[in-house]
Amino acid sequence: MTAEVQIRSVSHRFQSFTALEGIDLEIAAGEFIVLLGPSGCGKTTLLSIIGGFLTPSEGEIVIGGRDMTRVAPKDRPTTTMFQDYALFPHMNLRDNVAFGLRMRGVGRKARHDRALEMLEMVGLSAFAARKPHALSGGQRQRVALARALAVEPDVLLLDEPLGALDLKLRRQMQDELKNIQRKVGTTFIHVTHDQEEAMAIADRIVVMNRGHIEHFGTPEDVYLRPRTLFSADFMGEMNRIPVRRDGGNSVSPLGPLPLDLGEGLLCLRPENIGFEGSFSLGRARLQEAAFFGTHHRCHFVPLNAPDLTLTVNLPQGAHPAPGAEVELFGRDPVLLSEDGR
Amino acid sequence: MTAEVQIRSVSHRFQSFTALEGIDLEIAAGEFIVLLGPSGCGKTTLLSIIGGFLTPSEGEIVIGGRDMTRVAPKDRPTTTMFQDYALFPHMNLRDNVAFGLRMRGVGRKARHDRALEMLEMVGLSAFAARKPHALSGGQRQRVALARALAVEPDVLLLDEPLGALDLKLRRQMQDELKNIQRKVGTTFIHVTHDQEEAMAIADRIVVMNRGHIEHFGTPEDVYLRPRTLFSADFMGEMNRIPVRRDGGNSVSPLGPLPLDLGEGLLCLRPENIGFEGSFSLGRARLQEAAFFGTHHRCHFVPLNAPDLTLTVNLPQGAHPAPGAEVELFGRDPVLLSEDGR
Amino acid sequence: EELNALIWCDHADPELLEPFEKAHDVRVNVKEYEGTAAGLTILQQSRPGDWDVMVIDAVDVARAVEQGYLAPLPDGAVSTADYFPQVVLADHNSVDGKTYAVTEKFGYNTLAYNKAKVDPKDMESLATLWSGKYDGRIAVYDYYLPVLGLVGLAEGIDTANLDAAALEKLRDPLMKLKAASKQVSDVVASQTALATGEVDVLIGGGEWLTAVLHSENPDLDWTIPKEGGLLWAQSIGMVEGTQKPELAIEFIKYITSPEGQARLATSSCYWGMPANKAAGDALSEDEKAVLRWSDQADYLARAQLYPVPDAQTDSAMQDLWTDMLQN
Amino acid sequence: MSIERIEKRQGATLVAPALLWTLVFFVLPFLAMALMSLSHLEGRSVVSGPDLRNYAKIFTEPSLLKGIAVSLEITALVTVISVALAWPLAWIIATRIPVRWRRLALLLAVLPFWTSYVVRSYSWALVLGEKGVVMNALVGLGMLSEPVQIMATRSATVIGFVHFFVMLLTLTIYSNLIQLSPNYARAAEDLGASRWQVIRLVILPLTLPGVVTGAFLTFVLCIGDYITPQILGGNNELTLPQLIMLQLGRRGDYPMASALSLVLMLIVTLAYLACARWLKMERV
Amino acid sequence: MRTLSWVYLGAIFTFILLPVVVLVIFSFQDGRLPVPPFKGATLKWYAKILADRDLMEALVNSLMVAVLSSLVAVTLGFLAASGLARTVLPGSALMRGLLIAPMTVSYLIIGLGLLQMFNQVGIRPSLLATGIGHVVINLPLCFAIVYAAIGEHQKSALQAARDLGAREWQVLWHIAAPMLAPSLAAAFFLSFTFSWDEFIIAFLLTRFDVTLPVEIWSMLRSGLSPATNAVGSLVFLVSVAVVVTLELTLFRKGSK
Ligand SMILES: Nc1ncnc2c1ncn2[C@@H]1O[C@H](COP(=O)(O)OP(=O)(O)OP(=O)(O)O)[C@@H](O)[C@H]1O
Ligand SMILES: Nc1ncnc2c1ncn2[C@@H]1O[C@H](COP(=O)(O)OP(=O)(O)OP(=O)(O)O)[C@@H](O)[C@H]1O
Ligand SMILES: [Mg+2]
Ligand SMILES: [Mg+2]
Repeated sequence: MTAEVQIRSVSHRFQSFTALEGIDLEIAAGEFIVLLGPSGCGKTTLLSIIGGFLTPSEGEIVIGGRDMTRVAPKDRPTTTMFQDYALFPHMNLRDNVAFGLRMRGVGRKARHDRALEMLEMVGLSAFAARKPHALSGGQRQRVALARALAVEPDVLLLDEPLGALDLKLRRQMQDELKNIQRKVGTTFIHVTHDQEEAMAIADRIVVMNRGHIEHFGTPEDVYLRPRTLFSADFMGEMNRIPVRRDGGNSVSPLGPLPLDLGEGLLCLRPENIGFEGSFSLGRARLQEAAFFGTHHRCHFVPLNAPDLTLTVNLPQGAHPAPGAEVELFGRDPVLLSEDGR
Repeated sequence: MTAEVQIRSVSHRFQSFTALEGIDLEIAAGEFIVLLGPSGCGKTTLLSIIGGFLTPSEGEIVIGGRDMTRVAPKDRPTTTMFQDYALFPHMNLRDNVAFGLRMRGVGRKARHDRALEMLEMVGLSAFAARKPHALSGGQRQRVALARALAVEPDVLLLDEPLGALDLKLRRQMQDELKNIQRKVGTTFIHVTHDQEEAMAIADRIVVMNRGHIEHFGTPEDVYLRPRTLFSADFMGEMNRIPVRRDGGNSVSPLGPLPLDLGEGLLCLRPENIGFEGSFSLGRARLQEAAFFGTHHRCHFVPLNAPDLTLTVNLPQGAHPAPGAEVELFGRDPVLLSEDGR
Repeated sequence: EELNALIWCDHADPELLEPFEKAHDVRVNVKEYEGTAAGLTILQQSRPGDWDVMVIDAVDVARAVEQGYLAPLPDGAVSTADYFPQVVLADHNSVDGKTYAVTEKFGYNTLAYNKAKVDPKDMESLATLWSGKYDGRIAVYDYYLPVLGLVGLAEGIDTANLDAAALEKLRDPLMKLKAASKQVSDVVASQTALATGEVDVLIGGGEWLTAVLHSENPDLDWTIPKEGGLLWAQSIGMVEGTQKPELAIEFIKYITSPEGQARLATSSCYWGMPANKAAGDALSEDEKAVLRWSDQADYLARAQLYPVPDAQTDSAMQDLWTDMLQN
Repeated sequence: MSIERIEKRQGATLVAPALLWTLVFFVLPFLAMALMSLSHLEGRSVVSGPDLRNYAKIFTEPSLLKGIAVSLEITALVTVISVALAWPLAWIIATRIPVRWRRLALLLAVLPFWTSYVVRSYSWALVLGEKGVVMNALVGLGMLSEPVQIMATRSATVIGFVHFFVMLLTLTIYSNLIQLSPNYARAAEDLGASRWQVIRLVILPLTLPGVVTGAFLTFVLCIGDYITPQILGGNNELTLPQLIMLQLGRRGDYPMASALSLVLMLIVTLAYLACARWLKMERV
Repeated sequence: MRTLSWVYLGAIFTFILLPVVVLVIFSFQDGRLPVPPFKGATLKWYAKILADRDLMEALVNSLMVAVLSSLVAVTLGFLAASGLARTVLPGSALMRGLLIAPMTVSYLIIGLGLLQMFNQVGIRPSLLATGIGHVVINLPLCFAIVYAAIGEHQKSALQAARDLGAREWQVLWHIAAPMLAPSLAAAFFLSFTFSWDEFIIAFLLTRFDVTLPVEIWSMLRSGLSPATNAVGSLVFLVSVAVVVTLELTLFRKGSK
């Protein structure tokens, strides 16, 4: 019902194009892993390699301790849930969900019972006799999940399962997915390019870029302590302030900073700048502000560096007036080197 | 170049289905208005009525003081920017932008100059000879904007112009849209179902639901002082606590509240609950927490009301531990009546 | 200038038309038709002036005249002095003493066969076809008039006596014939079958079918059995309402002239005897041999004309024929 | 006037020419023919009806009834065989052939489309004759001691038809297959289905609409065709179109030809109703 | 499964290509009959048909009818599709059904009906009549192709053009036609093919100005001859050349 997955120096080439390069991952049994990255970075390729739809050019895939690199999809303890769900349109929900069991030779009665049970779990047992086209997007997604889980895989692979849903439904399905994963305990490997989604559901996030792994860690790790500029930017907005070392102090265009940092880019998220914090960023003038509900999104121009603009999310309560000059403070600084590593 | 728009008790029916009911709006010249509401609430219908693609079943549309209810789209001082941009794929950017002028009989030289000027404004003059398919989504959006503005409409109508863009690009284009509107001064009426987008760009927001207007006001108004339960919910997550009046005090399942409210639902946004605030909500136990980057999303169960769950967004810095019992405080309370009005 | 002619396929041969076109500087437009009924329907659907000349079965001239589709030929326009006397067919070509058409070509519907595979002696009697000896090697030419006529001859009924009552007697032998045969087919298919050896005997065939294949396969032959054969004769006439009577007459004159007759006799679509004996001078000896020029006296004596059914009998004949096809 | 009314008027103006054309040159002739079928031929002239003599004759005259039966049998046989042959071909091209060879394979599969239609039947006559290439080869290879007759039999007609419709169906089924998300097959395989099971349980049912649309087209074109049975089938048994042409060519019997045509159309209509559920004619 | 696939492919391709190959080979037959044995190669049949006046005229007639009738069919189909895609007219479904209906009717019936109607109103069989018949059979096809090509995206582009001040004909000419150009081309190409190859309607509705298929038919009826093979091969080779050219130029661009 669950298994760990090891990916050992996997590379993959399509003709001359290298889609994956030296991927190493150790995934524990029962973890909820999210592969996150921009379009074309190789997420689907990696998932296909784990699911057995592609054989990697190099490296191996070990699932539950057994080498699976060259095993056909149907003989792996994995199932894949496809982005377009790939529900069989000519079968009703029950038959869709029971399909995998039917292929395993489970008797009619038994597999129907099991299918209904799975549909029950995703809250769709009342629709068992419907065809997929009579369902909404969110409902289809749940059927696909039920179908994939009905065969009790050790590892469930999900390729952008929420990609086709609108924002609200998406957030709701995230919670459901997470709950179901907890309930069944199966290892989930989930692909997305939405970093909010990734943070909301992942135990650990794999940030990918151009075929390699930029960062592999918990959501906090990845968001607050990004390893690379790419992953810092990808996880959310980021102010970048170049800093140099000068004696014991750090020097930036804003003036000297009371921090002991090396040479590189000081990265501060907009919500980590404000009227209080662990270190001062000097005085700045508010150029423009817009109300965003949970916060005001403000653009400040530091008095010392009129060419820079700092994006700052101020809490709801604050009422900044454009043109006002205030002192800004920072929190949770991260220093990354210029070349992105 | 700009005009005010009056919508006077407009209703619209498709066969037996009422898509709009008694819509009244006074839009000032040069305003940036956003029509916001869930899918199917009638936003596109209203926009089509203003643009002249539909004639309302009842009521009238006055633009710049003249009754336009029955005037064809091409004879109105409006242009519409369509959700899919509707660029002409067989014409290059210059010809696309110049199309409206060509139809108005403007000479070749004059219209090309004007088109290049408009492309300049949206930063695409270098691509004037390209065809639309050679552009990215965001660039196409800008061309559509240039084309719509080239004919110098008094009112620009935009139907979910950012709907097809991914989140990051969307936020960026919002800023651009707002800037351009400021520059040209044209009245913009913009449709979206993304409330963040609405708040980011609108001077005033029209919250619509099932063919009628729920709220018409500034972003702050709509977010912080919603008039109806619907608009409260639609603008973001909301905790609802039923309250009764008991003598001078308000009584809720959490216990008595030190507030002078009437009978109804006390609405509190997740970010307006925390460890400090203007009034106490009593003690509660943290059930579950997830890191969302800018905040931790937490579910608290009040000790006095184990059936209720409060959703609370705690700032990044806080490190709550599940199971901990803390006292919660509220800010900015809004009381709405049960029936949603 | 143009001349519109409703014809059979032998008149479409450019070798035949070109000399006339050159001589008169006209263009001859031709439209082929199949069977008299179809030809008359075409005329019925046309307007006066659409057509100038028409080729038609000699025996059906009266039928066309009766419906007013043919115009009388001026006296002495065409001379039949040099004709084989048996094919002048004055009774058929004239009505009420006026001549409406003139015979131009004739031949026989009888037995065609491959002499390398068939004993020519067997071909001396139609009865052979029902004897079982050649079962599966017979083809039937798909035209009801001559074949019914031949079946009639085999049953001892003259074509002239082929009426509704007589027809019933033919049903049985006809069905037996069908059972014994490999195919019932049009000209091309019959020709092909005979030429490629798929069948060895064709009932309804004759010189018109084997002659074009002679150079290819000299074994293809034909004969008139002792019961007799059917004489086919086609006539050409002027269509009523033509705007160009002079040209039409000129064309008819050309076709019946020795030169025209020779070309028509050896036309690419099918060969046949020229009605005009004088054409013999324009034909080569080989051609004449293939046409059996010297046997004509005997053949003409033994052949009978096509049956001339009235509308009712014609319909019954066609029904019988369709039944046979579908069996 | 409201904007919608103006729109509708302009829309109607655009549709009008095509609609008018269809009414004048399709509906009207059809009515003319229906009217004609109610008269009959007496002797050699048409007696206008209305009467049902022709229809009465069609349903009592064995040769005509047999024509209907022959047409139905041939058409059914052709449709079934063509689908059975075309599906695997389309499937192989869509899934087994590398992408860059696909268009070439498809082009090759429909190459004979570009011969003239009349010539296509004729060339089968050359191939299938007793002296044709096939018999020559079979006898030469010793697989047959003696040529068997195919030409001028129903087999020849069926082969000629199947040849044409395999090409047509390959195209429609291929375009259907290529539009299917590859994930259907992957999902089925992932859930444990064997190759055959994937095809039988998933791909085949999913192509049903395309197959039915193609089969219906086959039906319509096949049952109404004159050339192929005429050239290949000989006159050993007559199909409905051959009977219709016979009425025209030999007898000039337009009323009967019209009546038979209406019967033909009735058959097609019934076929249409039978598979209307899966048909997407607008997407042909 | 792999070998099975290849075996099947080989067999079915043989079946499909056999008649064409035989046709072409025996067009060079140096003998009167285009059946085995092959008696040696000659080009005389090609020379013969190229010199055949009727055949060449028929070819020109066919081209003319095909081009003109396809143009009319595409134009009518395009206008109708634009009109129906634009708004929901009362009876839209019925109109669509009516426009599509000829597709489900055998050509023989269409030809026969037209023949009878033309007879009654006194229009003579001619190339014009044939062309009218070909428009009838191709109109549904053109309509369906163009109608299917007008998606939401096209519709909103047309709306945009109107919004920007274009009159109806300007919308059609400047926007709709160029945007739908690929489908219009496809519709034209298909119509052309069907008209070019159509026999029965042309057979019933022409007199002496016949089209190529009718001319070939009468060639067939006057006997088996390698000349017929030569005509067939010539038409085939030219069509294939055209198709391959199109494939390499027009459709390559569209298919990527
Ligand atoms: N069959 C293939 N042949 C050649 N290149 C391919 C193939 N499949 C994928 N690629 C390339 O490999 C890279 C990675 O593709 P992949 O589908 O894994 O990206 P992805 O991260 O899933 O992107 P998306 O978020 O858009 O789905 C892409 O640049 C893609 O163009
Ligand atoms: N032509 C029509 N005929 C019938 N009902 C229609 C028509 N157009 C729209 N409606 C209905 O009117 C309602 C409002 O539609 P409208 O397109 O204005 O919604 P919307 O707010 O723009 O939604 P979305 O965000 O999905 O675009 C919907 O319920 C829709 O189903
Ligand atoms: Mg992907
Ligand atoms: Mg809308």
